Amino acid sequence: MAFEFGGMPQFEAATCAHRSTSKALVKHNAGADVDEDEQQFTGPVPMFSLPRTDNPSEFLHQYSDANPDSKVKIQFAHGTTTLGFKFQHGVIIAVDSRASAGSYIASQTVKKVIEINPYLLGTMAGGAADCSYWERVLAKECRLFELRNGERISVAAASKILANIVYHYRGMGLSMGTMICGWDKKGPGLFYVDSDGTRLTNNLFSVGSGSTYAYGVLDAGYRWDLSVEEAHELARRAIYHATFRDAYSGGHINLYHMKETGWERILNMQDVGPLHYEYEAMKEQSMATTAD
Amino acid sequence: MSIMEYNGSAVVAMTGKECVAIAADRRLGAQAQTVSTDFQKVFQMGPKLFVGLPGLGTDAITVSQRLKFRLNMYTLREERDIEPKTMINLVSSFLYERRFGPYFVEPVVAGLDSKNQPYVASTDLIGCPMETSDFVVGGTSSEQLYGMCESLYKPDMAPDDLFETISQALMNAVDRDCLAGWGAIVHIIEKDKITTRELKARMD
Amino acid sequence: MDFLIALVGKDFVLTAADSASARSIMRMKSDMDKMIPLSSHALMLLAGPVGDCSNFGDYIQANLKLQALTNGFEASTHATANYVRKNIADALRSRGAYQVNSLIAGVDEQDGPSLYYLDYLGTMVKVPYGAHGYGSFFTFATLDHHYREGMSLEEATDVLKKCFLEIKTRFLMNLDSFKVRVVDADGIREVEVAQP
Amino acid sequence: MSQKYNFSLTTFSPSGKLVQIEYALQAVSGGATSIGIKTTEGAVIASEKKMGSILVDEQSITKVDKLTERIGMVYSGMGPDKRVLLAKGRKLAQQYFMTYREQIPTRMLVRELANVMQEYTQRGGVRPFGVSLLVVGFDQHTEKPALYQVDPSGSFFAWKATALGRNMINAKAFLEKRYNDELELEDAVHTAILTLKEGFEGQMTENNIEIGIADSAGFRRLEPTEIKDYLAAIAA
Amino acid sequence: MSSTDKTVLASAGFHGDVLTLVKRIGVRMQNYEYQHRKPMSTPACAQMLATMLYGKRFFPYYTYNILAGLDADGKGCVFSYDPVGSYEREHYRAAGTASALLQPFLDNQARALARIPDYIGRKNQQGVVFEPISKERAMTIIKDVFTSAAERDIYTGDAVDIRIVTKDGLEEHRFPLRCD
Amino acid sequence: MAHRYDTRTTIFSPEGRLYQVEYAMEAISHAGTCLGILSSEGVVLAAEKISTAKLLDMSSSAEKIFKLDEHVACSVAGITADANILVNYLRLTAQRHYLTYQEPIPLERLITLVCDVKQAYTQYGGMRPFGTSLIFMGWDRHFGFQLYRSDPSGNFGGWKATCTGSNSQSAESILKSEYKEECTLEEALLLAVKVLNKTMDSTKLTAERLEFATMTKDENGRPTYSVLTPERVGQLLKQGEEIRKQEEEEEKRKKEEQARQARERKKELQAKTGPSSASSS
Repeated sequence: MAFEFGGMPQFEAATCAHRSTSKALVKHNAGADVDEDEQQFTGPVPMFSLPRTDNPSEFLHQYSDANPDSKVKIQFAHGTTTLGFKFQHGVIIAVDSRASAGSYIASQTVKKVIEINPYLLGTMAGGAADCSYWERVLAKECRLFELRNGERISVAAASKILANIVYHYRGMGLSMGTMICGWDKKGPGLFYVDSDGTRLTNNLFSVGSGSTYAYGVLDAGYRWDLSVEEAHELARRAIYHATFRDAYSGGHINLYHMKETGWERILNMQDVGPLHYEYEAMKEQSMATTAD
Repeated sequence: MSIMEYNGSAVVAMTGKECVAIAADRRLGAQAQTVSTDFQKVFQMGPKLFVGLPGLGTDAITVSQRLKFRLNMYTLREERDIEPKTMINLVSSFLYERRFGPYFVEPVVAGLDSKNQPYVASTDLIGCPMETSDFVVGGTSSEQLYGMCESLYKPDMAPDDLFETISQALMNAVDRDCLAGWGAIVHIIEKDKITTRELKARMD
Repeated sequence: MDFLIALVGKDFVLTAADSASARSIMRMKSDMDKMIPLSSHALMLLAGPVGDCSNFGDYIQANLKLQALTNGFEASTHATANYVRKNIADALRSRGAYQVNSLIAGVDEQDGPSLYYLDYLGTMVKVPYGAHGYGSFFTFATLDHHYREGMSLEEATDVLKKCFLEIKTRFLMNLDSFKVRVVDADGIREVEVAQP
Repeated sequence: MSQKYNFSLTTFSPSGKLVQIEYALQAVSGGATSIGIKTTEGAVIASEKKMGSILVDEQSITKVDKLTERIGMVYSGMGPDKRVLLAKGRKLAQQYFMTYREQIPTRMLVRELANVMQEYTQRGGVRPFGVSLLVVGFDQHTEKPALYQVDPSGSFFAWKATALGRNMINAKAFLEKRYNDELELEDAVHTAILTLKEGFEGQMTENNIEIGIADSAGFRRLEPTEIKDYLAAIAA
Repeated sequence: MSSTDKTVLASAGFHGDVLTLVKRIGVRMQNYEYQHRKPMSTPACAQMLATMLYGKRFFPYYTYNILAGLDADGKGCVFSYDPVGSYEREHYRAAGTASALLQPFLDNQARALARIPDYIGRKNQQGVVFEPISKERAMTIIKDVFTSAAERDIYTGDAVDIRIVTKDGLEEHRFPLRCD
Repeated sequence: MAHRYDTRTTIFSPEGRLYQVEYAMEAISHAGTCLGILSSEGVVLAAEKISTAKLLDMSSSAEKIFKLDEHVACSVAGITADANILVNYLRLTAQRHYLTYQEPIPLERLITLVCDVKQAYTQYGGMRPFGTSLIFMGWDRHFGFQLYRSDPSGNFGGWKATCTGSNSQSAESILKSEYKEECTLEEALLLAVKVLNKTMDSTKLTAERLEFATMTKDENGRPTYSVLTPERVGQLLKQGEEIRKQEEEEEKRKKEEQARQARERKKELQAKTGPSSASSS
């Protein structure tokens, strides 16, 4: 069971599958009997061992839970809520902490924000291993960039590197929906990158199965001129509401604030268990005051 | 996704000393989406008898209503309350009637018989009955519940102890299940009273 | 693609449905009424294939009308909802299922306002507020956030407006017109809510 | 409508009587005498078994029959009609067992049999059954014996002790005198035999009467040897 | 199960993959020691294992791994993995076919450690303070959970191997389960 | 003349009569009396058991009054075997309604449905009618406490107090004169005893031979069906007896008074008119 924090909810209407190109792009390991340990990790993209079939992704597909007949199950579940938005005081990133395998909750304490460097953060949605691995690769690339160029990499460039890497693997079944956020010469930056090769920038994103619920709160409360407190509360509330409605989101809230001076961790694993009852109490209070 | 996982559910029943408990979660989901946190999965079928129906929500409702129908006819005709043992057989034959188009529920029966001895049993979705002396579980959290009960259960618990044990078992089990939880309800059946308590739980 | 939403207020139920009728990638109609009255004080909102919705709606409406005539009184919202549920559940296990999701809103003299959420499988649950369709993904958080027990019509309408706005902002489909109705002690009436 | 109309053969007479049923009861009261006695420990049924010819093998014909492991019956009236009812009763009892995995209570089985008999007084084209039954059982849930009489009309009654058939009136009078609430099961068997003896034509032997007992062990028909012992005890 | 005196790996799943994986880890740890003149630390090993698993992203090892040992501060650490190398440092973890049976019980027993408050009715355990589990308590819990697993999980075998890593080295225990 | 039409159940006689239905009603008029009385606190059903034999086991369950659902019960007069069939149908119908609506069946709906069956047996397929008359009592949220009576033809009507079975005419006349609207349950019970006192042979009037049941509401407003224990019935009979005695004495006193007055009037008259008029009468 691979732990995943799923990408977008699967709506039939929005699918446009691309396939069949993978064969040309995948370099087969001609001498697969050579020990993988001997492989040279050259360049940004290391070599992977592949099953010796024409279509490796289809091979894997046979053994994932997408194929109900398979007795061997490597489950790829989907579920997460992550969000990020820019506002006058920087960028806010907030995530839940649940990892699921099928309907089993594999962990309630996953860190879904990857601290790439003091000025860059990445969020994870989709395949847990895919996200963490490639964002580690990204961290390496960013560091190399800094060493080579003597200055910090821009958010745009960093996100582009990631987008390029995963685009190489499109059709192979990678699953990743991430936000890269940071602060560079141009100020706050926020990019959405996914395993289809999409790369977008905007003021406001939410990614994961709980994102629609988070958007419900965000859209209503979002303004550029939010105060710092308002922004933190908005993000926290958005994640909370998503964990309430979405079965695959939950656990704890991690909240980061990206400032000119680098990121700061605002909420460190705040449990949504008691948070629900705090919000309930607030609701009752507001009802009592309106009744008076 | 299996049809048994469409709505999400967790039901557990456990025996004590001259008492028996049954507990269930409260969530009704439409796959990942939580629709209600006030969905009934345990139904009272007699003064000292409950049936829990984990599985597909619509079938839980249908089965509870159809069982109630048969049960009411039984009580009217026979002028006596049904024994838990008879109930599980009624459930079993009812479900087997639909062997080739089953109701997607795995009923759990808990009650005290006319001699106030605790009784728990469950059936699969086509009515194969299984009686145990300790506990039975059902729903999407079955594995977790089995693990919890296997570790926490001890024979001949007093009502208070039983309540604590079944609550801990259920709460910890659903906390490892995406599809169940969002509150829980526990019924403790004793020879002269029934105590029903709602548990505050994680709502994620 | 249909979107239904309803919330229970102090002594009423506020309901809304989008008024687009879609077929394939086309919009066939922009003033579709997706609600059908089941009695003087009960309203059913239907989502799903138009054929199923209208056939099922008419069938239920006619039967409940007939029962009201034979009994001399209209069924309670509770009885109405259970009758609808049984029809959906029975159909599911016989010749053909009705692919209809519905909300049933009603106000009773004895029980006050109530709202029932039903899906095409026959799952039914009584709720303080509910929504069907893709729109529900965008509006549930808004409802969870802003809904209060015993709201006035004005407050409820405000929440509804927030939901409409979110649909307009986030949902890919252009749902731009909604029919809004209130069920209260005086019966069912349409209300104008400024569309976002 | 190609179907031919079948008319009820059992219809009301101007005085409000269902004459067919009265005639059926006549058939019953012309039949061999049957006795039923209930005690606190169990219930007994007994009946004459007179053969038309000495050439008939007595063991091939039964008057006392088992409906379930716990319930048995005896009849007065038309033998073939009884056979049909017995088969239906056994099937109904097994249907109940299939559903509940629990033995059918005597009262429930009696009611089911009564419903069958009622149907034959109202359905088109059939005559009523020409038998009355005495049904005894020992129920698990009450741990008490039960004794019921079912009539051709489909009505049924619970008795402490009763009789059917040719010698019914005398037998009942006899039972009324002999019966008391503290009767023991063994006494009840004796009383049943003695009641049958009243007005018994010819010599009573183990082969021309049948006895069934329902007690906590279930229902069983006594073997001729056992009956012989009882007869000997009475004679002594 | 394979171990050095500081780091222990428990691996469940397809046994062929388990053997290969253990062999490859051994080779790399050996090489590390030759090159760096010191044994590999547990957290380093944890990261290495993640990379090795992800290296087979498109043809995964069908293995569920738990790596345990002591960190740089001498504190106990447990790393859990999915088959393709997503990993997390935790306080406790159950993996394999009976993981869903055992994990909730561990949650329950080690709630204080996990810092997950408990909301059950009257007996609110929120006040429970962080208290490291003693070795004895840990042993009892492990025996209990494996007994439960053997009771319900047909794939759980006849005995448990228990290894304990302390600053003084490695202890090994074997504990029999129901043999059916 | 009637013979040609009276055994074929579904055929009109030339005079437009359905003889079978009439004969069935005749059957009922021999049955034990059943009566129902509506009070402000609930409804009462009372019935006379007809079985007589000494060795009958009277301890077994009810035979004249049947619970149909939590909120409705009925008493039966006529052929008990027929009644059993109808009771079974009624119970099923009530449960079917509950299954569909998850709400107790409204009384009138239940009774309409069973009377449709009764009617069908007077019209279809040559089946004889049910020789049973039913009195229903119950409560529903629409019309509160209710009392109905149905007969073999499939007719039914709502009543405040009604009866069926033997001597029903005299019973009805007592009910007509003595029934008070808004009476209490206790008053209704005593009225029932009084009626039975008149319709039954007084030597037979024992608790063993009577069944009493009530439909009331419990403290939560839910309908409750209860059967009166033999002790309670005995108590009622005693009370009834006392009342009867009182009334009889009252009656006697009245009669004596009337007689006395008559005598006095006579005396007065004699005094006034003198002996001559006496001879003329």
